[in-house]
Amino acid sequence: MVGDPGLDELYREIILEHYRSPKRKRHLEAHNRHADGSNPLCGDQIVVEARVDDGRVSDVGFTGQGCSISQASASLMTDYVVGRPVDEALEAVGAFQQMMTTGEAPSGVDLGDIEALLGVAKFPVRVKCASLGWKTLEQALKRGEPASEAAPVTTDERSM
Amino acid sequence: MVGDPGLDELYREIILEHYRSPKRKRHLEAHNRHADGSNPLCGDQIVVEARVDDGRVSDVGFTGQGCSISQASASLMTDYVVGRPVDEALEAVGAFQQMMTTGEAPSGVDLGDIEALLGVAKFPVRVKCASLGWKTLEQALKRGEPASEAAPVTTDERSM
Amino acid sequence: MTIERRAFDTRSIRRDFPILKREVHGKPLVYLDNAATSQKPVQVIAEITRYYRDTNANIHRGVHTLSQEATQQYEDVREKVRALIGGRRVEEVVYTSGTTMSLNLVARGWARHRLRAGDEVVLTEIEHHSNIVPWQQLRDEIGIVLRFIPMLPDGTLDMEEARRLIGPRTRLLSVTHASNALGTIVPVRELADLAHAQGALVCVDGAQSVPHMPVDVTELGADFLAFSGHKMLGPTGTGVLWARHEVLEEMEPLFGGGDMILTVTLEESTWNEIPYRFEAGTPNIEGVIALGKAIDYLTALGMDQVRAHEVELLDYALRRLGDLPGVTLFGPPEVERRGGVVSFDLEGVHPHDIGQVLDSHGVAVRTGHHCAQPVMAALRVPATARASFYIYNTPDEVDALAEAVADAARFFGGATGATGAAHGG
Amino acid sequence: MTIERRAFDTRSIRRDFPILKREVHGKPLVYLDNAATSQKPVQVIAEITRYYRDTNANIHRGVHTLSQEATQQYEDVREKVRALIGGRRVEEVVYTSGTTMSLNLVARGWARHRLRAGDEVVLTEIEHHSNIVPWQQLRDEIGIVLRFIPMLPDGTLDMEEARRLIGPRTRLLSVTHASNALGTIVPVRELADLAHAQGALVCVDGAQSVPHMPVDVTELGADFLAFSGHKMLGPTGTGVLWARHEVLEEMEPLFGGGDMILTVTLEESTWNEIPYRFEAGTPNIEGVIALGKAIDYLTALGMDQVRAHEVELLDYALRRLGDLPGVTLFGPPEVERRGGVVSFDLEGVHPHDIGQVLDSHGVAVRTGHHCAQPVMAALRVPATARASFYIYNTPDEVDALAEAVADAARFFGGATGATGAAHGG
Ligand SMILES: Cc1ncc(COP(=O)(O)O)c(C=O)c1O
Ligand SMILES: Cc1ncc(COP(=O)(O)O)c(C=O)c1O
Repeated sequence: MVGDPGLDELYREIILEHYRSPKRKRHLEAHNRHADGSNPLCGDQIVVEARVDDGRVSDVGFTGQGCSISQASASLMTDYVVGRPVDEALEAVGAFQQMMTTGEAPSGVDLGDIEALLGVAKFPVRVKCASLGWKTLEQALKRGEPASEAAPVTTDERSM
Repeated sequence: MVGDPGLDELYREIILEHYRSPKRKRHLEAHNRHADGSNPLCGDQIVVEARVDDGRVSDVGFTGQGCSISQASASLMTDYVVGRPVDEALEAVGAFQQMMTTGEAPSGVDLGDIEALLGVAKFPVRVKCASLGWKTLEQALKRGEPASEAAPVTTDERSM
Repeated sequence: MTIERRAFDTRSIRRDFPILKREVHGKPLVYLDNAATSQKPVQVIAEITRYYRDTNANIHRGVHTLSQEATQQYEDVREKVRALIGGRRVEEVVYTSGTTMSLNLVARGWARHRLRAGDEVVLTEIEHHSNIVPWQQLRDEIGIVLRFIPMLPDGTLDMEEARRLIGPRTRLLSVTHASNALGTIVPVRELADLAHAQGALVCVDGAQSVPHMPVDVTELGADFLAFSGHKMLGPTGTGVLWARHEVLEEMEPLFGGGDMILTVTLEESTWNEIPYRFEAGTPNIEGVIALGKAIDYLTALGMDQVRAHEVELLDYALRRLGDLPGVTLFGPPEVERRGGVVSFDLEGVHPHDIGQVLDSHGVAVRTGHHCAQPVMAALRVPATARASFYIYNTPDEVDALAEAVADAARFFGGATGATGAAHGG
Repeated sequence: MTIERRAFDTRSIRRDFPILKREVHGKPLVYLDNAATSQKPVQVIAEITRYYRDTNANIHRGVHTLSQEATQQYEDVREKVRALIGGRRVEEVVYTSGTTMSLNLVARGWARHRLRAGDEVVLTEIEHHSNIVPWQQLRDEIGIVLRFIPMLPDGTLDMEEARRLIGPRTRLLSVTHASNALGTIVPVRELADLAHAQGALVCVDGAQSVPHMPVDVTELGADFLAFSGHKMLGPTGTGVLWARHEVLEEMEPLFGGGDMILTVTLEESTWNEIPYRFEAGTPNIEGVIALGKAIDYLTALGMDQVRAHEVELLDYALRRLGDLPGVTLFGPPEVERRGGVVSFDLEGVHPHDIGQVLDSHGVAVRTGHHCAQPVMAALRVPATARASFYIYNTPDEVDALAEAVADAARFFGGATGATGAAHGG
């Protein structure tokens, strides 16, 4: 049984703020990582673009459409990861997923404002919305640079 | 809703007698009409063989296996039709079917002992058993002589 | 505002639906998700209990009393279905597990054996996925060609284009009678006449019409009609494929198993007669029997009365929601041309968020693509919110809906732009 | 005679089954047709009522509270099913409408795409029609070759012949775990090892085993397991296809529609993940949820206790019926090698007539070919009478059965010969 959590548990003020004025919702021309994500059941779509320099996320941006939860979550995500090492960013993705599954603040990692999304765990159908930006970031970072993505083809052509 | 008819309504004494000592349960060597019938759900099988002379059923026989109702009904059927014009035999088939559907003795035709099968109408799954012999007889009689059954082929071959 | 009540007594109808006494988040439940599934009256619920306590047995194969009673109760429902939709013979009624299965049966049982590569099947852009995907699967398998009658901006079909698309290569027209996403009532008869003139057959998806309005297969010009029990007061896992008996005779059984055969040897099998050859295995016995009670319930109300009631609610809802700033209504504006479905969106608020706020008011609506992604694509929206009505809904509930939508607008006030891309695409 | 009762308390179990208080022809109902379908305990019946009164909504697509609750209740049952049969992951549990559909899904969703002309599928002579006909249909379509492991006169399989038949061309062994016609428990593991050694997969028809004994897919060596809800205290219209997730990933969806897709455009669609891609359209929601209660009920009793109870009844019934003059018992004589099913016939009395007389005593048995015509052909009988047991049956009911059979013998006394052809053929 789902409990009876109130709307305010889901829509904390900070979430509404990030929804109304999302951070880094823009193309990042200088990106060297990117991934597309979607949640067809809701019609949510997102593109995450990131710039990684020396193993560190120097900038990130997202574009797309979605509900308040997916937009705010993506916005909060960008706030958190900018300036952090890739490892830490990926660790945060894991911590975030854990938070969504357990409904508890993750141990070990301090996600700061992001913990405002804790209430989402009580709304199982919204977990997918909240996770979209994070999963897409994860994919972008794990996939590595576009060059390495297309590397085998290039390498073959050059007969190296 | 099915009513609550007793066993004795189904198994009248005369039915049990015909079951125990079926009439004309034998091959009719001299037949000029025949048909096979079966009721796969129950495993009932029957072969009806008849001799028609001058539009009259001069003899009939049946072989096969089945429950008491199908056996007794076939036996009673042979009693009724032997010696009657084909028209009358076919009319009796219709009257019998009507009796099975309505649960009432047919008007117009006096089926005699066969009306002991009236109670079967109260046991819907047994109606198929009771009807098997009759339907097979009908097929045999309507189909006509074996020669005419194969007639088109024969005629073509002879270019007549 | 109040709407004049006639013989149709919503108050006493509501007493038959125990779930309507339920509260959600401390508010009375306002159930407006009827296009997804309907609620069930005590008559239907009690029938299932009665069946389990009194009758329960497997059908068709038993001489014992319970089995005979179960068989009779199960078979009796075919006649109720036939009468409801104006079919000619009871054996034209094939029980399935729902509309989806019925449509798949048409695709794989009939079309797969009757159509050849290059033959055309005409669909529309407003179909539910269950009347699109089976045809795409069949296209990939045997090379039929799919043609889609396009949707106009108001959610109706482009009939001029329809006349062009339905041609000599058309072998089947498969079309919804009423759209679940927009409410659009399709002029099936007009399309059917075009199709029949080309010698094509006509399959009608009645999932959203049979529960809500009088449907007569002859008047519609249908050769096949598919619908679900659960959207018309009956249990889930029940459905019907009706087809003219000549067409059913042409159809191949899809599934092998018990009850659909006459004889089985290790080498080969022979099929039972229609409709049984399409009903393999133990069916949803208590579901079908309870569906019979659902049909009784609707028939007692009168399908024309059901329709009239929904038209009133629809009319009122279109006005109430249309008056709210920021609300866009989708679908045809005329109530005569639509079922009791109102699809809408609210500027700056994603449908998911509308649904969430409405839920906190106890108002249950559906949000998303409604299994009609091509409609969403044509409307250039990611999703919509959808309220859909049935016999137990009231004008007060429409008021509750409108107030909850207004609250959602307030709650997310000023958040325009955030979903902007949705409308821009 | 009495049988010692253990923790398994039949008397209190019987109180949970309201139908057992029913009378038939003025006699207490003695329900011995459990292989056809089981009766339902109040826990299952009440769950359906509760669902309709409290929760009813369509699943997977809604943000509103009812829809979320319904989804969760529906999904929770997958874990119960998984635990019951020892599957590894919940997503290995595909809901179907019953065993027949599950087996057809294996034939058309897996085999049709994985097998080529000349590939061999090994079945047995004791299969239910639902594990024969789909394979014949597939043979006619793509030219696979069917091989049948023959039955020995005692109803067990000819294992020597099995070792010959399962060979390098074998791609699938599809076999029943327990025969519904004779009770025979098949040594599935032994056969599975033979099949796996040839690189073939193994599909198990668990319709008569999952409800009656502990079943563990790993111990069995099953790659697929099919069973029905209605034979295990649950509603009709419910069933399961379990398959190893690697195998499910290889399987193609059979039906197109809602819920089984990720995206649909007019041109093409993409499939949802397992198990959803196999579950098109609105499923039997309340049926599945009630099946969850049925599993709870059986699990609380313990499947080993269920089996032990049935073995006792079986043992007693074989002795009681075996003592009656004119009775022939079919199937293996050892209770360890058979499920709670007693198939028999009575000299000079057709099974239909046995069934009829038994019914007049309130005793419900099945008569006929039990959807296993090849078994009847092998036994050279047109049909048999079959009593089958479950958790609520008692030794007293076995006595009632034996007395009714004796009465049938008296009733038709001296009528030998009339069905003689049956045994002669
Ligand atoms: C061994 C066996 N397999 C398959 C089936 C078919 O099950 P269902 O009719 O529930 O699909 C049955 C039930 O009759 C059975 O006993
Ligand atoms: C128009 C239409 N067609 C088909 C369906 C599919 O019905 P079901 O899910 O009952 O198979 C629906 C229900 O969602 C529908 O609205």
